[in-house]
Formats: sequence, C-alpha cells, structure tokens
Amino acid sequence: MMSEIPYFAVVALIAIGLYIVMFKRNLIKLAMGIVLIETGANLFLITLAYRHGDRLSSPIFTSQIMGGDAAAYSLPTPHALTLTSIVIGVATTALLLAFFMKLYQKFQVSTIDDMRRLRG
Amino acid sequence: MIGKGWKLAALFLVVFMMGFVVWEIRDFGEPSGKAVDANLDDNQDVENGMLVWDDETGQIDIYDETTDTMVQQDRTMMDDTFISDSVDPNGTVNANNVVTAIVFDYRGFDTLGEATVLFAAVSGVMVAIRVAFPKKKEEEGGEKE
Amino acid sequence: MKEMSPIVKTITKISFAAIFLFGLYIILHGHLTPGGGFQGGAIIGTLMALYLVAFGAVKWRKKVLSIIESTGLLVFIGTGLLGLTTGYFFFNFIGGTDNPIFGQQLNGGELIGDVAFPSNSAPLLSSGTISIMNMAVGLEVIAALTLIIVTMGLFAFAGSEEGE
Amino acid sequence: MSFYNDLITHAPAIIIAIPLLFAFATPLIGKINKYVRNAWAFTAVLLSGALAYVLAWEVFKNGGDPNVYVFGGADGTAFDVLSNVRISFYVDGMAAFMGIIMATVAFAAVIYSFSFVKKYTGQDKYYTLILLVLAASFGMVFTGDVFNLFVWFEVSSVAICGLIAFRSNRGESFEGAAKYLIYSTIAGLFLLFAIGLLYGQYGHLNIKYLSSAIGANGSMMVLDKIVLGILITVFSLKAGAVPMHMATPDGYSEAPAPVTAMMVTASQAGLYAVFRTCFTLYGGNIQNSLAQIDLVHAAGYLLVILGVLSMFVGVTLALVQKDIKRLMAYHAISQTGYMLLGVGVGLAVFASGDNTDFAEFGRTAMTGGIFHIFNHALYKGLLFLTAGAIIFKAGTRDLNKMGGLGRDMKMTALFFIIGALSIAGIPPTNGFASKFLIYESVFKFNPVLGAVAMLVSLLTLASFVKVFYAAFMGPKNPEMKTGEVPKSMLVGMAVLAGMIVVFSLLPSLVIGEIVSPAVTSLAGPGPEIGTSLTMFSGQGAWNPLVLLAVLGVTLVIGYVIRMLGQKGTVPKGEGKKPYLFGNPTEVNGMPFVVPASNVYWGFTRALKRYYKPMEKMHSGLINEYVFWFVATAGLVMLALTFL
Repeated sequence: MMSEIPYFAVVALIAIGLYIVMFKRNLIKLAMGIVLIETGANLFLITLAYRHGDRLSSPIFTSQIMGGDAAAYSLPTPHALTLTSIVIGVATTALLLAFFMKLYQKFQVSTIDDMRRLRG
Repeated sequence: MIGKGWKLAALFLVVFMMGFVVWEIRDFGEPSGKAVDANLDDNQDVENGMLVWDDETGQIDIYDETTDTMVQQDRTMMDDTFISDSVDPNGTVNANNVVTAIVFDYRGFDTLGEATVLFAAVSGVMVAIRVAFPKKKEEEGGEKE
Repeated sequence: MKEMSPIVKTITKISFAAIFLFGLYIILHGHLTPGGGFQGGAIIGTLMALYLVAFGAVKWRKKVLSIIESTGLLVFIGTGLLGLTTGYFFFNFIGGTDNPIFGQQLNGGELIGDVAFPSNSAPLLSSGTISIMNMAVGLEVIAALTLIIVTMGLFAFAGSEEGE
Repeated sequence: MSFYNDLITHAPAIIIAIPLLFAFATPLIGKINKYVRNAWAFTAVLLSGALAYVLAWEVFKNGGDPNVYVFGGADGTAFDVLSNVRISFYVDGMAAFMGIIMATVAFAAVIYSFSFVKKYTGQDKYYTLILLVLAASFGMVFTGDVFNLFVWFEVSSVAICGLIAFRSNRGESFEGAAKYLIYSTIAGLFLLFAIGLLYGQYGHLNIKYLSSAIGANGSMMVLDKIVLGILITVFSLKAGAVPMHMATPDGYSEAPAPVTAMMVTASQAGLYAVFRTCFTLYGGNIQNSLAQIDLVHAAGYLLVILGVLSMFVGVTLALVQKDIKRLMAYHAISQTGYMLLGVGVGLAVFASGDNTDFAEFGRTAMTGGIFHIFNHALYKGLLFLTAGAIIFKAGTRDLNKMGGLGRDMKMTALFFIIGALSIAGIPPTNGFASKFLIYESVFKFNPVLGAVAMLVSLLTLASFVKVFYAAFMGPKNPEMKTGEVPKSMLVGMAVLAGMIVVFSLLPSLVIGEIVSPAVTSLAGPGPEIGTSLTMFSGQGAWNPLVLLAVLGVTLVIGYVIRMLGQKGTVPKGEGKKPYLFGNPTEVNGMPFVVPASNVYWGFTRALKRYYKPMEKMHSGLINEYVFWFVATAGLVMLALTFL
C-alpha cells in the first residue's frame, strides 16, 4: 500500500492542476495549475524509476554498494528525463509569468475575464 | 460559456482514463510487450559494415557487408545497458553518476534541447519586457498598427 | 524597489561567497556526486535573486550576462561537434580509460568480483566530455536564470524595460 | 568525394547543429552591427536550407530509405554497443520531405524580415528565436526518439511564443502569446505523461523499437490505446485541428508576418507527428497483428472526423472575420483539415486489410494529403507574407479600413493573386493538383466527404475574393502610405511565389520525385501516380500544361474578338464608381454601408443558428479553451479504448 501512494499522488496532482486551469480565473492561479500538472507528470516519471521493488539504491556508484550487479540500482533513465522536463518547466513558467506581467502593465488585467480581446 | 457540469464531466473522464492507466502500470514488473532475447552473441566486431534499422527486431543492428548478414546487437533493457556500460572500465563513458552520464552523454542531445529551451525562454522574456521602438521613433508614432 | 534593511544586506554579503562556492561545487562535481550544471546553476541563480531582493534595483550588466550565456551554449554545442572528428555528434571523444587527462577514473576505485567499482574519490578530471559539458551548461544556466530574474525583477520593481 | 560522403553521413546532425550554433552566436554577432547580424542569419538559413535539399536528394535517390544517425556513437569498425539506446535521428522520405518545407519557408521568412522588423528594437533576439524555431522544426521531424520529440516540441512552442510577443507595443500580442503558451504547455505535459507510459511499459524510447514492441504479442493493451489517444490529440492540437484550434488564430494573427509563416511549418511538424504516430509507431507491424488493424483503422476514422471538422469550421469562421491575418489563420486551420482528411482516408483504407482498395484510392488520398502539406506551406506562407506587406503599408489590419492598395503595390497584388488562386484550388495551380487527388479518392471512399471538400474550396475562394477586393481595389484611403514595399520583402515573397509557379506547372514531376518517397516511407511501396508530365490519380488525369495551352488559345480568340469590336474606352467617371464594401453608397436615398468584413451577410444570416453557438464557443476564455482540449482528449481516449 505504501508503495502505491505515489500513483495516487500523480493522479491527484494532475486532477487538481486540470481543475485549476479549467475553473480558476486568476492568471497567477492559472500558472500554479500548470505547474501542478507538470509536477504530477514529473512525479509519474520518477515513480517509474522505483517500480521494481528490489531496485532501490540511487544510480550513483559508491563503495557502499556491494554485490556489483546492475540490478541493485533504480532505473537511471527516468531520473534523467525528469531533470530535462523540470528545466523545460522552469523555462515555460518564466515565459508565462513574463507575459502575465506585461499584460498587467498594459491592461491592468489579473483575470482571464479581462483577457478577451482576441475572440470570435 | 460552458457549464460547470460539462467541465467536471470532461475532467472526470480524462482523470479516470489517466488514473486507470497509472493504476495498471503499477505492477507490471519488468517491461513487457516484446520478448527480451538475452542470449545473443552481442557486441560482435564487424570489419566492414553500417548501422541500419532491422525491421524484424525493431532496433539498430549492424549490416555486415563482407558476409551480407545482419549482426544483432545487445538488447537488454535500456537502463541496464546504461548501468553496465557506466560500470565497465572499458566502456565509452566511465562516470560515477549514471544519471549525469545519461544526461550529458547517452542522451546528451536531449540536454542540448533542454538548454535550448532555457535559452529560448530567456530570449522570450527579454523580447517581452522591452520597448518595442527606439525612443526617437516612438515620438513620431512608430508603426501605427 | 527600496533596499532592504542592513541586517538583510549584511547576511547576504556574508553568505554570498558560501552559496556561490556551494553552487560551483555542485557544478564541478556533477559527474561524481548528485548534481550537475543545471542544479548548480539554479543555486547560483537563486543567489542572484537574493542579491536583487537585498540590494534593490542596482545596475546589472545584462550585456555581459548575455555574452556569458551564449559562450556557455557555444562551448556545449562545440564539445558535441568536436565528437564529429572521431565519431558522431555528441561522441565522448576524450572518454574511456585510455585518455590521460579526462579518462582516468579508477583511482580509488575498487574491484568487486570482476567489476571495477569507482568510488566517490574518483578524480575531478574524469568521464570525458561530461565534465566539460557540465561546466558549460552551468555557465549558461547561471547567466540564463540571472537574466530572467533580473529582467523580470527590474521590470517589477523599477518598471524598467530595457531593450536588447 | 570523401568529404561529400562524410557530409551526407553526418548531415542529420549538422542540419540541426547549424541553426542552433548560429542562434547561440547571434547575441554575440549582434554586438558588431546589424548588417553583419543580418548576414549571419541569412547564412544560417542558406546553409541549413542547402543541406536540407542535399540530404533530401540523397534520401529520395534511394527511394526513401532512411538515413539513420546515432548521436554519440563511436566511429570506426567496432560499432557502439549502445546505438540501440542512444538518441537517433531517422531521416526517411517523409522526414526529408518535411525538412525541405521547413528550410524553404524559413529562407523566405528571414529574407522578408530584414525590412519588416527594421524599425523594432531587439532584433538580435528576433533572429535568434527564428533560428530556434527552424531548429525545433527540424528536430521534431527528424527525430527517432519519443522523448526527444517532446523536447523539440517544447523548444518550438517556447520560441514561437517569444516571437508572438515580439510586437511588445501591442497588449494583444501578449494575450495571444499567453494563450498559445498555456495551450501548448498543457498539451506538452500530456505528451510527457504519454511518453512516461510508453517508457514504463516497454522500457525504451526509440520509436522504431516501440513500433515493433506495440502489439507484438497479438493484442493491444488499454495502455497502448490510451497512449495513442493522447498522442493524436496532442499533435493535432499542435497542428491546429478543430476543436483544439482555439489558440491558433490568436497566435497566428498577433505574430509578425514572417513568424506566422514559420508557425505554419511548425504546426505542420505537429501534423507530421500525427502521421508518424499512426503509421510508424502503431502501424509498424500492421501485417502481423489483428489487434493493431482495428486500432489503427479507428484512428484513421478519427483523423477523417478531425479533418472534416477542421475544414468546415475553419472556413466558415474565416468568412466572417474582419482582421486580415485572423481570416488567414482560420484558413490555415481549414487547409490543415484537407491534409488530415487525405491521410486519414489513406490510413483507414491502409488498416482495413484490403490491399486492393488501398492501391486503388487509399494511396492516392495519402499522396494528395502529403502533397498538400508542401503546397500549404508555400501558399499559406506567401499569403501571410502578403498580409504582412498590406499591414506594413496600410498601417491597419482591419479590412474595413483598407482599400486601393493595388495601385501602388502591384507586385504584392500579383503575389496575393497567386497565393489566393492556389489556396482556393483553382486550376492550374498546385493547390488544385493536390486537392484534385483528394477529391477523387475521397469521393471514392465516401461521396459526402468529397462533396464537403469541394464546398470548402468554394467558400475559401469566396473569402479570398473578399480580401482581394477590400485590400487592393476601390478608392484609396488618403492616410495610407504610398509606394511598394521594400525590396527584401518582395524577394521573400517572390521565393515562395516562384516555387508555387514551378509546382503548378510540374505537379506530376514533383509528386514522382518528392511526394512518392514520402508516401512510400509511411505506407510501403505502391503504384506510382506521377510518372510523366500528366498525373494519373486512378480515376482521372490532370495536366496543367494542356489546360494552359487551352487557356492561351481562348485568350487569343477573346483578344481577336475584342479587336474586332467597338473602339474606345469607358466613359469618364464610370471607373470611379463607388464600390460596395466600406464605402458609403445610397440605397433608396438613404446612406448605406456594407463593411468589407460583412459582405457575405446573407450567408451568415441564413446560417445564424450555426454562427451563434460558434461565437459562444470562441469566447476568448482560456478556461474554456482548455476544456475543449481536455474534453477532446477524453473522448478520443474513450473512443479508442472501447470501440
């Protein structure tokens, strides 16, 4: 049961994030919602690294690891993928916040209801 | 203006489908789908050949030009290959930290893309937060549109 | 924005060097211990944010930061391109044990069965292009995050919208 | 020849390294002066364009056999053991085909930009981002690794959003950019989730490996079906298919014109990814697995539905726009529908297990759809560039406030006509050639769909007549600037227009040389459509040269008749009669204005019950836009899982 908590957390994070993006109108909350979805996706990836119960040590060689077989390490690829996607997330969030700041400067807008000049 | 009910229904649908798969993948154990053939004569040296896609195995194999045969390569799990190559003193990389080895070597090209995203975001932020026209042009009214 | 109180400024001054050093450590030891260019760069980036908050909208040399960023990226892709000389793009052309400078790796390592396990005491110069790329990416990330923070911070605090 | 061979071996890497390298160095070069910087950007697109053509030439010469490139592999005789798990580029006929599209449009867009963005600050960043968009498009089409695809997807959307915000004097551009970024980020996260699923299930990220593993044991798991649903939804969002098109017109209309032309190609990279997913990832071993046939068959019908929706909704909404770029953006959505329809029909027939049907019309539909990708990039790019030229001179994007630009801008008007004829599918243009293949084969598949495709073409023509009349004809607004646009903009447009003319005259040759290898690399070898100068679709034949000859003869006869008739010109004053749109005229003694944007008011009034909900649907609220994406993703997943 304990090992299944991350899976519940993944679904919960994605669900909460999507809920925020679909229901909340404040721009900053919108950005938070996107970050939550992203966290959910990253958590999912990193959970995959520890899916095999007996592979628990982190994939860094130290003298503590005995036995010398590759099967002792958790899967390294998801770690790497998560690193990549975290940086991508930082970049998109920064850009999004910059846009929101400029929108606030131009129109004094803080909710999406005022951000409706382009439609139809 | 879409009603709350519709939105909740769509949210429920997507989360249900995602949750379903996440729950399903939980106890799959070792990767399934394709039988892993571990008893191959892997890592053969080929005198004169080229890397080609082998449609039967779905992997990159070596086409041996001298004998006109396909030499199949090591096909264990992706991660095991990484770990064993990093451990191997005669391997190509030799790094203590397998994650960094993957980030910068085995999948270094991804990292280039990732650095590019950051670079693009910096450029984007600086493009967004700037005055669009030089000062003197702005007084004339600049581009009207 | 107004400057912070002397307490904050003093603490920032004191901890500046320590945090900077820690960031550099994370960058330089990326191939040995957890960490790497992105993580260390992020640490130094937060240091810059702390500096901005403590000292307010002082003059930042964005042009220099931009040059550092480009240099880091050029070194990164250039290291990848140098792999073309002996292999393919991103080939670790100075890796392997036979390289005298970057390749040596087994110092302090130990043998377990047939497999040689390196320990954490492996030398700083090992694992080929990985350490070079770590440094290049670290440089880029420091400059990039600082640029983002400074541009957005100056815009928010002082309303300055400098072009270029 | 050794250097050339080395170049070809490493071409997939160099082709993406060049725009990246030049983009990284642009901030440094920009410090020197602006001429060097412009030359730098020009060199970048020239080099990568030339390399794209060379690479495509080599790939097409081998009939679309893939050029595989393993990043980080060692050279020499002992091959790298890790080549299976490293990132690889997989440049087959289809990828090379997309590559030359990206390179061509980027080349024209950069030349056009020299004059277009002259007055703005921050041009260093502009060219940097343009090159990054080009690199990201190359990466998306060449890559053979799903996670790498995600990375380039994100590079593409971040760079594009930075460019949409380039006109930072307008607040609206930030709105468009923010919406586009939110939309594509959420799509990207869904994509990441799907990649996680694939990795967790199969332990690999290589597209070819996954393709051989999916369904290998005879049945499709729920996971495979859901992943397919997510992938199709995400990539068709990138391509701008209805009902996930909401942010596309916002982004397209707010970006500077050359960027919009690049965005068209970037969205086509998404379209390419849809086709890759269906044909390569899931259709890879379609011959040995029954389960796969059902799933891919359903995906084909899904593409057809998305395509028809995009075609119809796009064109009807374009008809009522008054913003010239927004109108064209909706047309871009509508034309994307043609490609989805053509390839969707091809996929549905391909996966039905009926090889004779596929040989008879399925392959033709695919050829038409894929040929249309190139045509679309050319004419849509050209039209966006002409729209930029119009806005550059008129100072407004509102059709109601323009007029009379044709007097000064003769070349632009000519380019506009070429583009408009091509998008409307009027013979003898290239747009007709590809639509001809789609009409004929889709009619064979289902007559109703063929009729819809025809109707959409008709409405396209109608809306471009409106634009042409509003912008170029009628009396001139005295406030507007006079004269033709600067030379570099004309050259940029001429590049694309020239390619349209060539493609119009020799469609069959283009299909035989370029499109057929692309189709072959997706769906396997089959009968050729274009072998001689005449194009045989299986149902009919098309030769533009014959038509041009007939047209010429008719023109001569008409001229002779005119010569024999009465001499003299139109009486003075007649030529200055007011035109209907935008100008006040009198009806029954009352002043009366029909604005250019509303010239088809009869049509919109008759379809009031259709336009009302459409207006509500495009409410401008990003919440609801996300709802449409989420709902579509959910429905697609549901449909693929339980049908």
